[in-house]
Amino acid sequence: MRYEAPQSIDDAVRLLAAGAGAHVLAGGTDLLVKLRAEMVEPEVIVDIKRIAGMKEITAEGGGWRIGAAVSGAEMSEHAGLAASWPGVVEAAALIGSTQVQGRATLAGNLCNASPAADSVPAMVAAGAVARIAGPKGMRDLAVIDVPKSPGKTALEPGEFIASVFLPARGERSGDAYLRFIPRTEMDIAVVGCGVALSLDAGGKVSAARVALGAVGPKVILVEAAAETIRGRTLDEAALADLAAACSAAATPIDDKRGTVDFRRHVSGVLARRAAVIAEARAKGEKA
Amino acid sequence: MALDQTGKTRDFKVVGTRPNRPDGIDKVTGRARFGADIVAPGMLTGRILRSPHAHARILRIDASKAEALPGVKAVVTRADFGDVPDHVADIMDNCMAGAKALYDGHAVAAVAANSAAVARKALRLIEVEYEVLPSVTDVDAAMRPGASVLHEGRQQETVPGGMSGNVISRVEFGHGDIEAGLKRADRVVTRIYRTAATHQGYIEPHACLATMGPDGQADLWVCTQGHYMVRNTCAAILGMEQGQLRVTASEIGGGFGGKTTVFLEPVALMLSRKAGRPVKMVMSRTEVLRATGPTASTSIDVKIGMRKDGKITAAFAELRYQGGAYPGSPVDMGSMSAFAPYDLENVKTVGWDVVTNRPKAAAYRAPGAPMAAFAVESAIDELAKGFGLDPLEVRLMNGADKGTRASYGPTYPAIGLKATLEAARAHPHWKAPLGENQGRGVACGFWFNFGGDTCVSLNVTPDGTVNVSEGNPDIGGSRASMTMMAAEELGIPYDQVRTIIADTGSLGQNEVTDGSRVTFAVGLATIEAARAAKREMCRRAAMVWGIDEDAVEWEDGAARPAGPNAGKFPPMTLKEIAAIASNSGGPIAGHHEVNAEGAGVSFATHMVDVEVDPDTGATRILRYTVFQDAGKAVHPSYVEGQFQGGAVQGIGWALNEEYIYDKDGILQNPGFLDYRIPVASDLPMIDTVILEIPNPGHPYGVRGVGETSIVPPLAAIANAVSAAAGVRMVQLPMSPPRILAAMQGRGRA
Amino acid sequence: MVRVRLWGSLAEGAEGQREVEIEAGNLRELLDGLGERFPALRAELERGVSVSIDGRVYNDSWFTPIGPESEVVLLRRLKGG
Amino acid sequence: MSRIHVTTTINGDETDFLCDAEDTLLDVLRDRLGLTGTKEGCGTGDCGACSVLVDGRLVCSCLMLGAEAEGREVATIEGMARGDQLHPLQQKFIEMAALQCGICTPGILVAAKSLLERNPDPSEEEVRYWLAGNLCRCTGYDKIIRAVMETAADMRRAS
Repeated sequence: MRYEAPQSIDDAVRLLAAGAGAHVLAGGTDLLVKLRAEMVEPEVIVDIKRIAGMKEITAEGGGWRIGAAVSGAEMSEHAGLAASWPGVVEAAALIGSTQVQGRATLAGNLCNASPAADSVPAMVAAGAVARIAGPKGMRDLAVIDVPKSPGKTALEPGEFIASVFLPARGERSGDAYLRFIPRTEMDIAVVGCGVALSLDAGGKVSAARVALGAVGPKVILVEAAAETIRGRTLDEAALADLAAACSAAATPIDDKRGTVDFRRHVSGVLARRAAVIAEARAKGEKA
Repeated sequence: MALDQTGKTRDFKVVGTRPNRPDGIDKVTGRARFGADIVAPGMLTGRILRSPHAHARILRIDASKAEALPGVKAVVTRADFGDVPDHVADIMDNCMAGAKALYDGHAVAAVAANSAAVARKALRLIEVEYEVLPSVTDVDAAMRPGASVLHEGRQQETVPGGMSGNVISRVEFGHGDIEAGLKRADRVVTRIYRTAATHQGYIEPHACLATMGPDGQADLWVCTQGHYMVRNTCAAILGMEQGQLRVTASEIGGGFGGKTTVFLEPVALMLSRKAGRPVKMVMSRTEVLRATGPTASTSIDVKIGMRKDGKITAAFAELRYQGGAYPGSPVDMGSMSAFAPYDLENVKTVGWDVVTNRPKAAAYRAPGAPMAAFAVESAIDELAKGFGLDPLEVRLMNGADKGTRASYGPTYPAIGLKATLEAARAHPHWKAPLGENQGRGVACGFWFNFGGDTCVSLNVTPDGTVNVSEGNPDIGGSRASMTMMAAEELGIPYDQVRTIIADTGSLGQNEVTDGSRVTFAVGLATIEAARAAKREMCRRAAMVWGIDEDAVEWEDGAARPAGPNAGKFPPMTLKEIAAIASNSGGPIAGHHEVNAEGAGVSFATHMVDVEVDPDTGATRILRYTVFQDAGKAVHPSYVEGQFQGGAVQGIGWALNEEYIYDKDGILQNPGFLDYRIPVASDLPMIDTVILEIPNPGHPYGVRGVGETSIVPPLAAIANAVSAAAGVRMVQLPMSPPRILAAMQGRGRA
Repeated sequence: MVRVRLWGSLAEGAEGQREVEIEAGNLRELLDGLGERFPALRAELERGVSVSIDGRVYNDSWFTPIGPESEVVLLRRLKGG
Repeated sequence: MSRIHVTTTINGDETDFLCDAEDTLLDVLRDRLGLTGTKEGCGTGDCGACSVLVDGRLVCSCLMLGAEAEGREVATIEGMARGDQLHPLQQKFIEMAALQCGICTPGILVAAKSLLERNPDPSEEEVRYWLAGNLCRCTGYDKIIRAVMETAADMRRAS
């Protein structure tokens, strides 16, 4: 195995495109676990942290571009980003321990393609777009289209995610992400739910995106859930409908972390709770 | 050895204070050397190949490709060990599989190589041909006739005919007439309780460094709870004389019973013997979980009858424990301890020891008792609540006391159960208000505590400071306790004594650090060693003064003439006597070797408040208080630490920890990610109340405290969760899906 | 004579008696006497037992004296963590 | 296979070492540099026993390659005391019996020090969540949390 730390995107792409056995290293919090378990045996590891811009969070068109090597801790410490997309930042902040926060990245969480990735439902709810560097140059792909199935992404050989873009947050808008874990920390999500919504001047939901994690082979954007609350005030009846739509949309499995029944039920519970937080944020309340 | 000055409280000077531990600085600076921190010149890395099957016949092992790999210095399989004595045969088989691999992760071969990378590669070159057999990991399934049988011919004469060969033995305890007692009850609760297998979860994986020469002499450095046990076991397996194998205990990063046997050590010695080089082996966390010694999973029937005033009229439990791939689950301990806190006219327990395709259970803190207490204390709680009675009062009414004939046979001397219950009843926690979705639970627990073979040497240096050598690894601050007891006895300051853990060449046999025995038994031997040294120092002073040695006594760190008739001499301090040691016959020391008896049983009552989220079934521990009898707390901070640590291990067991096997017997969660031990943010502070009912079998009244603290929490939490959730929880862990399902099924069931 | 109490399943090896009397002045004589009188107990005795004498538990201490009035109870061999 | 030459700063000292590409920083610290105060409890970032600071950021050294340390500043438990002067956290952990076996202690001290540098007045909840990635199996965390809170209070008073 070789270790390379290219200084430019082009050099990184060249290394990645040279053979099938290349792996991208950003935070490394998934890759090093797989290396140790001998689940992957790369010929070359391409550390992208020394490429200019990879560790930066930059304002762009009212939104934020987050470099692929920005850690969760760096996101949490960025006041502007945290004010715009608190749900995404909190989702990233839920990944692992303080120690893992020092390294783990949004792009890595996305590329790991785990159905239970915490940041992915939040990014999907936020309408995030990944910028992908590759042999053919740069391309943008909606975050929801990046994971294909457990462990598989839409990235072509030689490609890597260079940044994630979070669009401008609209007026009277807010987002939230909640997950269920058995302990209070250090677990993989049994269910995750991201909600981003906008309110009209009257306080009714004008737009919404609701995404579920860990209840299907990949993140689920629950259009029916968004549909059911659009045009409504988030009263008890609307929240109950939202919860029911999410429970219905979940397609979970039984495994060591939870059961089908539990995950379906909790999908609704979390959607309801996340929507309440997102609504409060949209109203400018502290939540 | 009996309690000194029975009937009045001794005025201690050092015991009962909270000095800094002697190994503190090493452990906060990273200097302390644990198992994996030991190195030797020229050492190789040893690694183990493990079975991917839960149950399989090993048809062939071909290591020729691995042996040919450059950098590989030795390959070991079971064939290298040959025949071993019967008393270590199961241990041997567990360290390296023979005819069959009996669980997922069972060792089948090992290599030593000049780097970890080469060793890893070599393992993949070893070809093992398996014939996969049906497997069984559940205790009830393993008992069914027709279940795949692990061993032929191991069933003991205690088992009735016709049962599965996986049922190894049956035990029965108790007295009275259960049926007659049940007839007098106003209500009888009959339930089946189940607990999952849990792991001790020590943070330090097993590690050792072995070096063995062609002359048969060997040295082994190892993290273990008992290096004398390691010596004796390895010597038997390798056909060595015990005196030729010197074992040195490293610092130990947690054990809780899990390091009371061997896993890597005989293999490391064999690799070293074959390679002619030192070999270091360190387990990964995955190996620790797959292939060391978790505790038993259990299935327990309980039937208890109670009168409406709260009096228990009859109590019965049938306990089924699977202890993994070899006989010896802790079901006997569970059967003996199940009803130990109670004074019962009619009581009976029946225990079944069952083997399954899981790693062989090792001891885990009060082995066997927490599961039994979970079942019994849950049933008592249900009965008390059914009658609208206060669960503490019910326990006080039925509680064991001095003179009670225990359910396992003997009559108790002075014990502290009722003191813990009374302290619980008087504590503000008991009366504190609870909110919505919150519940409070209490439960009692018992543990036997042990003594056993123990050696201590105490040496007085020429400048009058003192070294204590003992043979039990210090797992939670025992060097501090020994230092305190030596200082107390000698009448000198704590900082004038230093205690070390001696290697196996330096002391006689020492029983393992287990059974909560160290502060009791090693403490007792330390006190006796100090007394022997004092006698010698009095004799030296008598020589100097020219008086009879009987006319000299030791007080406050000095020899003094005993009474006016002995003559008028100024006291000779320990330092003054040490200074003339050479002039008066030679170095001064005291030592004591004993099979220590008289360990006092210990009881605890735990109280816990929880909140259950009605939407998710998630449980939060809000408040926790431990009430336990310590006999005499030598270093109260470390007694509190034992109480707190045991309670939190119990919290993990109750709520989240479990071994999860798939249908093929493959462990699904061999890592700290999904084997979920409690993290700091899961917990509140753990309050402690130390009771001191002196143990009549120890000069200072000390009782072991380490194990009892894990016995009550499973039931206390189950009782609290059941109250909060409004439904009786009878299976551990009480994971959120299980609680939510129970709550959703409430009323329907 | 020493009266010794046997646990339930052990009693099966002693012709169903839960309490037996053995001529013994110490622990070794007690265990030897039990094995001689009840051969069916030998397997269990060889696997190891603990003995409670007047509420104090002993392992392997052969020469522990036992008085005629002592309460003697055989226990499964205790093991701890 | 050629080894990688890495130049880095460890506990303030410029240090260089050769490592294989797959060596983690933890492997390098323990096996190549003899800094065994940093412990391996799991090797997968789940226990925190291998906590170190890299450029001031708390990380698990088992989840970082040794080669990544090029040009970085690494701080381990061995650098926490100044000569014979213990860090206040180290002193308090001894005084308050905040360790039993001591295997998790180095990682917890490194993590706690990092917390107090960022937040000199943490709440109990903040301490508990900050340290959630540091498993301790002996203490039930009670005395650890108390020791961190008390050290923070002492350091606030002293400053």
